[in-house]
Amino acid sequence: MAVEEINWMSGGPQGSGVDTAANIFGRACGYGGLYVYGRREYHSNIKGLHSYFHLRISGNEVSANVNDVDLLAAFDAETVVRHINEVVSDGGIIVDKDQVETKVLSIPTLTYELRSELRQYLDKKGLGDSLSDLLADAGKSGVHVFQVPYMDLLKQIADKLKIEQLSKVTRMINVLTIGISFGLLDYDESLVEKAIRTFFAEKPRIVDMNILAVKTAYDYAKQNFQNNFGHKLQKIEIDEKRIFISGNQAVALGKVLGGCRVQTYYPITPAADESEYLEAHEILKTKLGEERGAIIVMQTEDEIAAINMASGAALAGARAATATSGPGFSLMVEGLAWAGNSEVPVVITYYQRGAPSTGLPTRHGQDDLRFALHAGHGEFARIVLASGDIRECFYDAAAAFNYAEKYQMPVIHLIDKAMGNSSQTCALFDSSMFKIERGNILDETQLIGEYKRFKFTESGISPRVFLGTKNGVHWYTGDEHNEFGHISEEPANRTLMVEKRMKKLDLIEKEVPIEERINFFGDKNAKNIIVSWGSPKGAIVEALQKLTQEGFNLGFIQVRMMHPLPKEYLTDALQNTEKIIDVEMNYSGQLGGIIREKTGIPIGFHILKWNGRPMTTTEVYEAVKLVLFNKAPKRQVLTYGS
Amino acid sequence: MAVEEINWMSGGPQGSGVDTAANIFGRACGYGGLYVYGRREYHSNIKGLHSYFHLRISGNEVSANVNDVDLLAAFDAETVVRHINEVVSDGGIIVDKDQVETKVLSIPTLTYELRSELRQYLDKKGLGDSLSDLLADAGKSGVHVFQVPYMDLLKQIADKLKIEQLSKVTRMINVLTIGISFGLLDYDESLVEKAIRTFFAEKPRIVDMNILAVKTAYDYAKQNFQNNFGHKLQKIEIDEKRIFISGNQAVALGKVLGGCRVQTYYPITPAADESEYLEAHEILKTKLGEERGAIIVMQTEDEIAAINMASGAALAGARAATATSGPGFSLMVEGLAWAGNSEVPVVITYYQRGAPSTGLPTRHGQDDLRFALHAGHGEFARIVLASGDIRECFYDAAAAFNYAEKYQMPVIHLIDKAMGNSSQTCALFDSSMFKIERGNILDETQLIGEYKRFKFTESGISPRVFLGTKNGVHWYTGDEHNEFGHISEEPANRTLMVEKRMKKLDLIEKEVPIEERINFFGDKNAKNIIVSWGSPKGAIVEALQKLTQEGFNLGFIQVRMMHPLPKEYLTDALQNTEKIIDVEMNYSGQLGGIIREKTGIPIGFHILKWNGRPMTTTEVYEAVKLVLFNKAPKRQVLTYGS
Amino acid sequence: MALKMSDFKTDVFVDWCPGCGNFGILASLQMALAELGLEPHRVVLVSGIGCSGKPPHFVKTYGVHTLHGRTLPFAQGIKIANPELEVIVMGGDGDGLGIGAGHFVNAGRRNIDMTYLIHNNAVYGLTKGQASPTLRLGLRTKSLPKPNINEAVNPIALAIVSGYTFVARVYAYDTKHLKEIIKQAIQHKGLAFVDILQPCPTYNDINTKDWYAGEDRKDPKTGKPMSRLYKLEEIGYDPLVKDLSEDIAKKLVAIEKAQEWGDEIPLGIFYKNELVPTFEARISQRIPFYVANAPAKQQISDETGASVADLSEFFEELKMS
Amino acid sequence: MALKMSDFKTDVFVDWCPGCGNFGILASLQMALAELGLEPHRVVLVSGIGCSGKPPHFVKTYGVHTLHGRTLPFAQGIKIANPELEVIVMGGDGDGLGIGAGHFVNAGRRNIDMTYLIHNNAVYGLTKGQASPTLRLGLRTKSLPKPNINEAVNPIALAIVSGYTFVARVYAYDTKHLKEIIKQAIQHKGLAFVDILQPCPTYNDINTKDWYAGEDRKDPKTGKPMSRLYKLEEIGYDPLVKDLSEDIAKKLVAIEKAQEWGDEIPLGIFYKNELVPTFEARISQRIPFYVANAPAKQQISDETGASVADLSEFFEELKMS
Ligand SMILES: Cc1ncc(C[n+]2csc(CCOP(=O)(O)OP(=O)(O)O)c2C)c(N)n1
Ligand SMILES: Cc1ncc(C[n+]2csc(CCOP(=O)(O)OP(=O)(O)O)c2C)c(N)n1
Ligand code: SF4
Ligand code: SF4
Ligand SMILES: [Mg+2]
Ligand SMILES: [Mg+2]
Repeated sequence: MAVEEINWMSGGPQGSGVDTAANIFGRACGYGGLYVYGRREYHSNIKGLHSYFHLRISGNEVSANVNDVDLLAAFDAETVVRHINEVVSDGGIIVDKDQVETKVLSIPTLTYELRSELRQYLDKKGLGDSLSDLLADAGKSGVHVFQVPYMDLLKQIADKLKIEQLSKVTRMINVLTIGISFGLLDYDESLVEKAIRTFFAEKPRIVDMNILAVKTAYDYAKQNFQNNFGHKLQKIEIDEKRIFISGNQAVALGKVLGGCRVQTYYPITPAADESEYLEAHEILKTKLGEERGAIIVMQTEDEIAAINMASGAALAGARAATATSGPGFSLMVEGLAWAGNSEVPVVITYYQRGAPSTGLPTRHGQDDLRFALHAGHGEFARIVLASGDIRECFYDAAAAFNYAEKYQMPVIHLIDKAMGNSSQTCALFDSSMFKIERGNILDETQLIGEYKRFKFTESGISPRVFLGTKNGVHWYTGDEHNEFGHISEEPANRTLMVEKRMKKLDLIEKEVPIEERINFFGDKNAKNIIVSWGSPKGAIVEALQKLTQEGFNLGFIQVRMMHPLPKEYLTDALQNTEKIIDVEMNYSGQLGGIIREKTGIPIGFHILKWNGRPMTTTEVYEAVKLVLFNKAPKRQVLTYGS
Repeated sequence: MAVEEINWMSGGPQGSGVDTAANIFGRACGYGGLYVYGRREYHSNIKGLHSYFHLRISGNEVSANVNDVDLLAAFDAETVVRHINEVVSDGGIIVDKDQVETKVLSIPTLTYELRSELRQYLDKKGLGDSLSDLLADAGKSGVHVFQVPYMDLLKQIADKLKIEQLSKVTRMINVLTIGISFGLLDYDESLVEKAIRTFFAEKPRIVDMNILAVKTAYDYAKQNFQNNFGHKLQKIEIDEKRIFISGNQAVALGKVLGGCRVQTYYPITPAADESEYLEAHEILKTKLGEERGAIIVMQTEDEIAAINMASGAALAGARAATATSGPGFSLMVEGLAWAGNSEVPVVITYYQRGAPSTGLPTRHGQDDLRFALHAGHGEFARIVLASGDIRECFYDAAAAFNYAEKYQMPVIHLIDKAMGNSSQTCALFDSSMFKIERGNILDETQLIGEYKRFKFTESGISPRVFLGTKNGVHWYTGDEHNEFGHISEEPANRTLMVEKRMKKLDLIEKEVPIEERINFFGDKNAKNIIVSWGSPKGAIVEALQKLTQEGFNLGFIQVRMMHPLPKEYLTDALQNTEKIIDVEMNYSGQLGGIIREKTGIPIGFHILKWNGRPMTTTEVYEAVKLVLFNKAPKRQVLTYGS
Repeated sequence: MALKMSDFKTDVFVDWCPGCGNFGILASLQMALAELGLEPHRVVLVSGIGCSGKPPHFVKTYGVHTLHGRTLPFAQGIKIANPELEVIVMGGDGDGLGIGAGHFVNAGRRNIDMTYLIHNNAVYGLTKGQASPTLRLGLRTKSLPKPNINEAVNPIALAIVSGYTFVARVYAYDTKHLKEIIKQAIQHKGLAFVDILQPCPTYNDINTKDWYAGEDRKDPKTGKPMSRLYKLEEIGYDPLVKDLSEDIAKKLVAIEKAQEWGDEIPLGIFYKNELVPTFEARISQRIPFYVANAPAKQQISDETGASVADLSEFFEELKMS
Repeated sequence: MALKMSDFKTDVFVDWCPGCGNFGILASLQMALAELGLEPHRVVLVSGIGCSGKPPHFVKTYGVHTLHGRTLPFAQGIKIANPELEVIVMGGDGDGLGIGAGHFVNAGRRNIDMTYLIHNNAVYGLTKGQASPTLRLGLRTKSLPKPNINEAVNPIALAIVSGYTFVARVYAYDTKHLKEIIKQAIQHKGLAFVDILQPCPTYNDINTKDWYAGEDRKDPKTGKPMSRLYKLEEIGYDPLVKDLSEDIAKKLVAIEKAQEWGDEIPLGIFYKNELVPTFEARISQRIPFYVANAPAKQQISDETGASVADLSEFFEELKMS
């Protein structure tokens, strides 16, 4: 499948339809048998500040961006200013003809620091301060500029539709840029129409308007920019069933598969979409027939209520989860420790974002690993999982409940903004292999005589009984307790009870297959090994493929179970490695620290990034290559992104 | 000063005057020139459950217990049952004559698990189930039992005082046991009277009653138990000025010295005593004259309010702190991250106790080191200090404010229950060397032109301005921000701003003298080195002295600045060490893990304990000795305590 | 076989101070459960942290002793997952109205069918007597270093404003009345709140048993103490909202009554309204089988262990073809 | 020199949606500050997280943009440390009455002399339109997947019950009235609360500008819309407590008025009472020099850097000789 890979970026003010454009564009490509990966970037703002979507279209499955933009579809001047330097030398920029004379330093939404940077840049390059100056400069290095009279086209459309107020159609600038884009890329127009039809399925009038807009723009491009643009996009025939799905949705589906019946949440970016999606689908279709499945989604007054309500539901016997991000998780910490102490199988989906504090609420980061590991006073057993891509989000979300119930402990499922808010096409998820394992649960018929909820056992696991079960009356408390669950301050009981809880971690080490705890890519005997976790996976895997093709000897360990860390595996795998390269989206190389803590093995090289934008294949490729060429410092800091 | 060391234990139901007895006993010893260390143990209960005080009296300064009890002063049968096996073979037990026939298995306050244990014990030993059976058994191994008719003595006292209701004097069982104890120990009675006079200073009637009670009991002992008991206590003459102080009080005094002006808190054991003590002394005496100093102690609605209110006060320019323990700190985590992000100099005094969750609210533990290090989503600079004894509590509490203001970051001061609730005599604190260092603060006169609160500087530290200062208007936000403090999501600014905050940790590494970060004891070139932190210090230092006297080659690194960890020092000190012995009051050896993470050096031996009771000199001595004799497993778990 | 109070007792030592009002609350609750014939396994007692947090250990029903201030979230989670359970929440005044005030207010908005009892002793008992949110401004109970600097919150008024549909006050030592009110609270359809005036002889030396009994104000004629407590039912007070149109008026009267304190302290039901739909009724509108097939009761896997979930409709929405 | 509104403007782009009610609030606040002649450095604006959390960046006074729901604790800390500062708190309805409800209630008990403005738009704006605690039961604003399942909290009633001593409601687009009320709130001695009805054109498609203006209910005679809003002062409502004996009555009337909604929505001051001592007054009783020598202003070290603390009295109590 030698389809050309296209990197398309669409940008404009938040609220002006960037998401819609990207979604329609992506669908249109997907309908043509292409794989799509799309990353959404937006400010913590509802309307007006800059947002964009960076789409990668390829014949192969992709789950990361590269640095390139082949075609930039700008709704406004700011988009051009912010992204012009990302456009490749034979790439193109679609821009509003009426805005090319914009004085770029006067764009009101620019931040102080961007304005200063821009001023310096213009000075250094000796450029004028109009958008046209910037465009002309780009033109010199081969970038094609496609000036489109957005307003004229909209007027034509309005006329055709007999709409008098132009303001009623200005929302369609986004679809115009799609039409132009596909015109330039010479893509099958009917697929775009199909995308519009499904996207606006419930609004036939909107469908018609948008199809007209796309057509108008498509034709405009064909007529005006004939043969001017070198990149083309071709559809291909495929058999496979595919879906176009975001990380948020994948987690939600995983929870449904996993049997989640109560989900609590307090709104927070980028986690809330998952809960809202679940709520919208609260009545679940099941194989058992009608009226057999429903998930209760509770919006709580805060995250403290969210975790504790979920724990309550779990004690009653429902599979229960909550979803949040950093600030919310911070508030859940006390409840987490209660769940740890009381051995509650509760699942917390933790969407990391730029931190600390409110940080970068809508931007990416992987700063919270250590926090997830150590959150909560005292020592108690927990499992921390980290998915590496959208597909893993789905499977891990389901598996989390199995771990939680089998080992009777809270499970923290780490996602991050780059996964949660990105979308990609992938083959339909196969859930046929997944089995629900609820662990050791006793029902009424199995309860005869004295029942001890926290019975001391060899493995540390005590048979569990749901609240409300006949003959199973028992107690929970956040205090240290005896086997019945009553408060106990006796030193001997304390020594045993802590051990009981903690040794379940050893059991996990023994029982959970290593394939569920790590993924290995590349050469098992490689001298150079990358270690990483979470969303850099996509970029690393691609970089690894490229570097392997170039003849480098490289392996990649993606850690998926962050706690308990598969330390024996890591010791074996890393102890004779020449170069260990830790790739993470944080300042201190947290996974690297944990590996050293648990194995003693020092990390030779760190490739780190914390600017709020995910790693790209390009960056990782280049940074790793520097290491392999012995040209890298011990610590490389990546900075790509806008 | 060859004074005999005496270990005295006094026990009875919570609320029956155990504290008072211990305090009077301790003072009486203190007035006799002796050093006292006293550990308080009590249930999370107000009245009725067992509590005790374990006092060590010595000619030398002491800050730990040993396993022995030389004289057990029991108010009730339960005290005997719980502690009988701790009494040394020539020791004594003071017991109520009327209670010796108590059926021990029927004592209502025994927990299920203690009752089971006791039943087994009696069976195994073939003992009857009366207290007298246990006492007789102890008598066989040389323990002296002093049966005292508490009620008869009280009646005599009531008669003398012409009090008709016996219930009005039963509260004085505690002082009776003191009288008996000192009679047996042959100690100067006048010092006991003095102790009573100062302890009840404001209640002359109570003074008289208690003095009469002590006298009566003292005489009773003299008459009835003449020469029966081998341990004696002698006063000595001293010059030094000494105080008898608890950890809670020492922290409070340190805060006053350090210039704290706002303290917020929400009640919690074992932290609340500190705040209440401060509130009781809110108007402060200063060298500046009248009406110049006062500390505002705010009881808040929860710990979330406590930390954020303290941060608010700190921004306004007051030195501000809060004090809590595990559950409360869990709730402060979000506020901590805000303070980290906004570079707020706020001090959090963190009293660790048995965890997780409510855990053992009134018992000891050191489980929260990792949590203190990583609490809060995201990465931000913080300092974590850990005091090793009551004296250090004082100095560190003051120094914490200097660190906080100089480096503009939150400081977490780790104490623990064993320190907070223990009391000891020590030489008057010398605060003459302490200087207040507020760091880089600009006032109105220094503010000309544009002020940037978060100005990028070489060191990462930006000059600070208090809210309300003329010409200094600026902004704070938990969002990532630019130099002015306005929200910024720009990637370049983000990369720099994270680095600005984090590199202050490097500055600390450079600037803070190593003497403030670690204490070293023993032989600098020792082949065997103990590492530890916090309250095990006392026991370790004593064990080290003993082992050194026995000819072993041993050193002890007490880490005081847990973060940033003095890793270079540790690497130097530990890399050629034969045996590294990590001693900690937690399950996983957290400091050991951190040392390995930061230095790569593996920890050879762990001596751990988590039963809620502090380590004793005896235990540490024995466990370390096993290591030195190559007879120890890699992990020894200590369990002494009742 | 009829249940007896003793069927609800455990072996755990009840470790409250002698004379503590909590003994009355515990006994009344056990009596109420027995009289209502609630089988122990159908009841879940949820408590917070404080002296008032300990009852679950003394009562032989399911017990969940949670975190300080977090009773309501836990309890709501339990009830939502299994609405068949009789969920009874108990906690301190500090627990419910200090650290837990946010949940207190927001639980009212849901009206989940549960019962919430607050042990109101005006102090933080278990942490040794600090001022609780119900201690009045300027008072100085035994262990306060200074007089209380905050105004008191009014639990009854707060509950009414927050949407609780059954709001009552009782006195811990009047176990018969207390038991009756607890029974009614449990039987109420909706979220019931009971403010229990609970003397704490150890730390609250102001609102003591004697004070409530009026030992300090003897009738000059009879020489007998004049109790500060009286019952609303005795003055013909009618708390029941029979029609939504009278709701506001009934609320206002209740709030007004709730201001009485000092020499005249009303006990009894201040407000009761069963016309507000419970959470269970609201959610059943969306999910008609919610109660019949509650979250905790749903079958989630088949015999082979496979999930019963059928994701086809989701995939249909997401499909790329 | 007199201050102008522009003296309170920063260069930061105001990034609210077109037509957002917040613009009115911002402008009114800036006007109020200018008219009160408050020098920018004497004012501290404290906000939470939400669309309503952003104003500090737009106003040239000290600004502290805190955490979601935690405005009041931060603000109280600032004010306690330096009572000379004019502390103005602003936040969302979710911020203040959802996650922040516990602080909301407990701040009322302290009556610290500050001003608290809630931007009441009945949605969680910045997280894309979920139901806030002021959205009424059964309503379904634009982005809700299902109708709201919770009752609304009543901010006015809650504030009154919680002890706020100045309680008002205004409308975001009535900037003149809003400005006047803000001025009075700032000048009030004690904790002032202002509930600002703030249309959110993006997510709240129910309580819109048109809805408030009554565009959907035109007077059959004139054909003109009949506004749903009216002013309490226009009906001769008197919110001021002139004597503590009338306090309860005034509170009850205010709570009653606060129940009006729908076709008749009162604006203006519901309740005002300056007879309740402020926190500053209360603490000054204990520490007479509190205001004159406030915590943030005290000198803590001498020229040599030595602490000014004199610990001798502490040591005296603890001494062992
Ligand atoms: C988060 C947290 N903060 C503080 C505490 C300490 N604490 C234990 S009991 C208690 C107060 C109890 O007072 P109240 O709720 O009135 O109950 P009471 O003991 O009076 O019945 C507090 C603050 C805690 N357990 N958790
Ligand atoms: C602890 C925490 N939880 C959740 C969030 C996410 N969050 C940001 S804004 C917001 C809601 C804002 O709603 P509201 O307070 O009504 O303010 P508005 O945006 O409507 O002005 C939430 C929940 C957060 N920042 N912190
Ligand atoms: S402290 Fe008070 S509330 Fe607690 S048990 Fe004792 S008397 Fe009861
Ligand atoms: S989302 Fe609503 S509240 Fe937020 S800025 Fe837009 S209109 Fe205003
Ligand atoms: Mg209480
Ligand atoms: Mg809002």
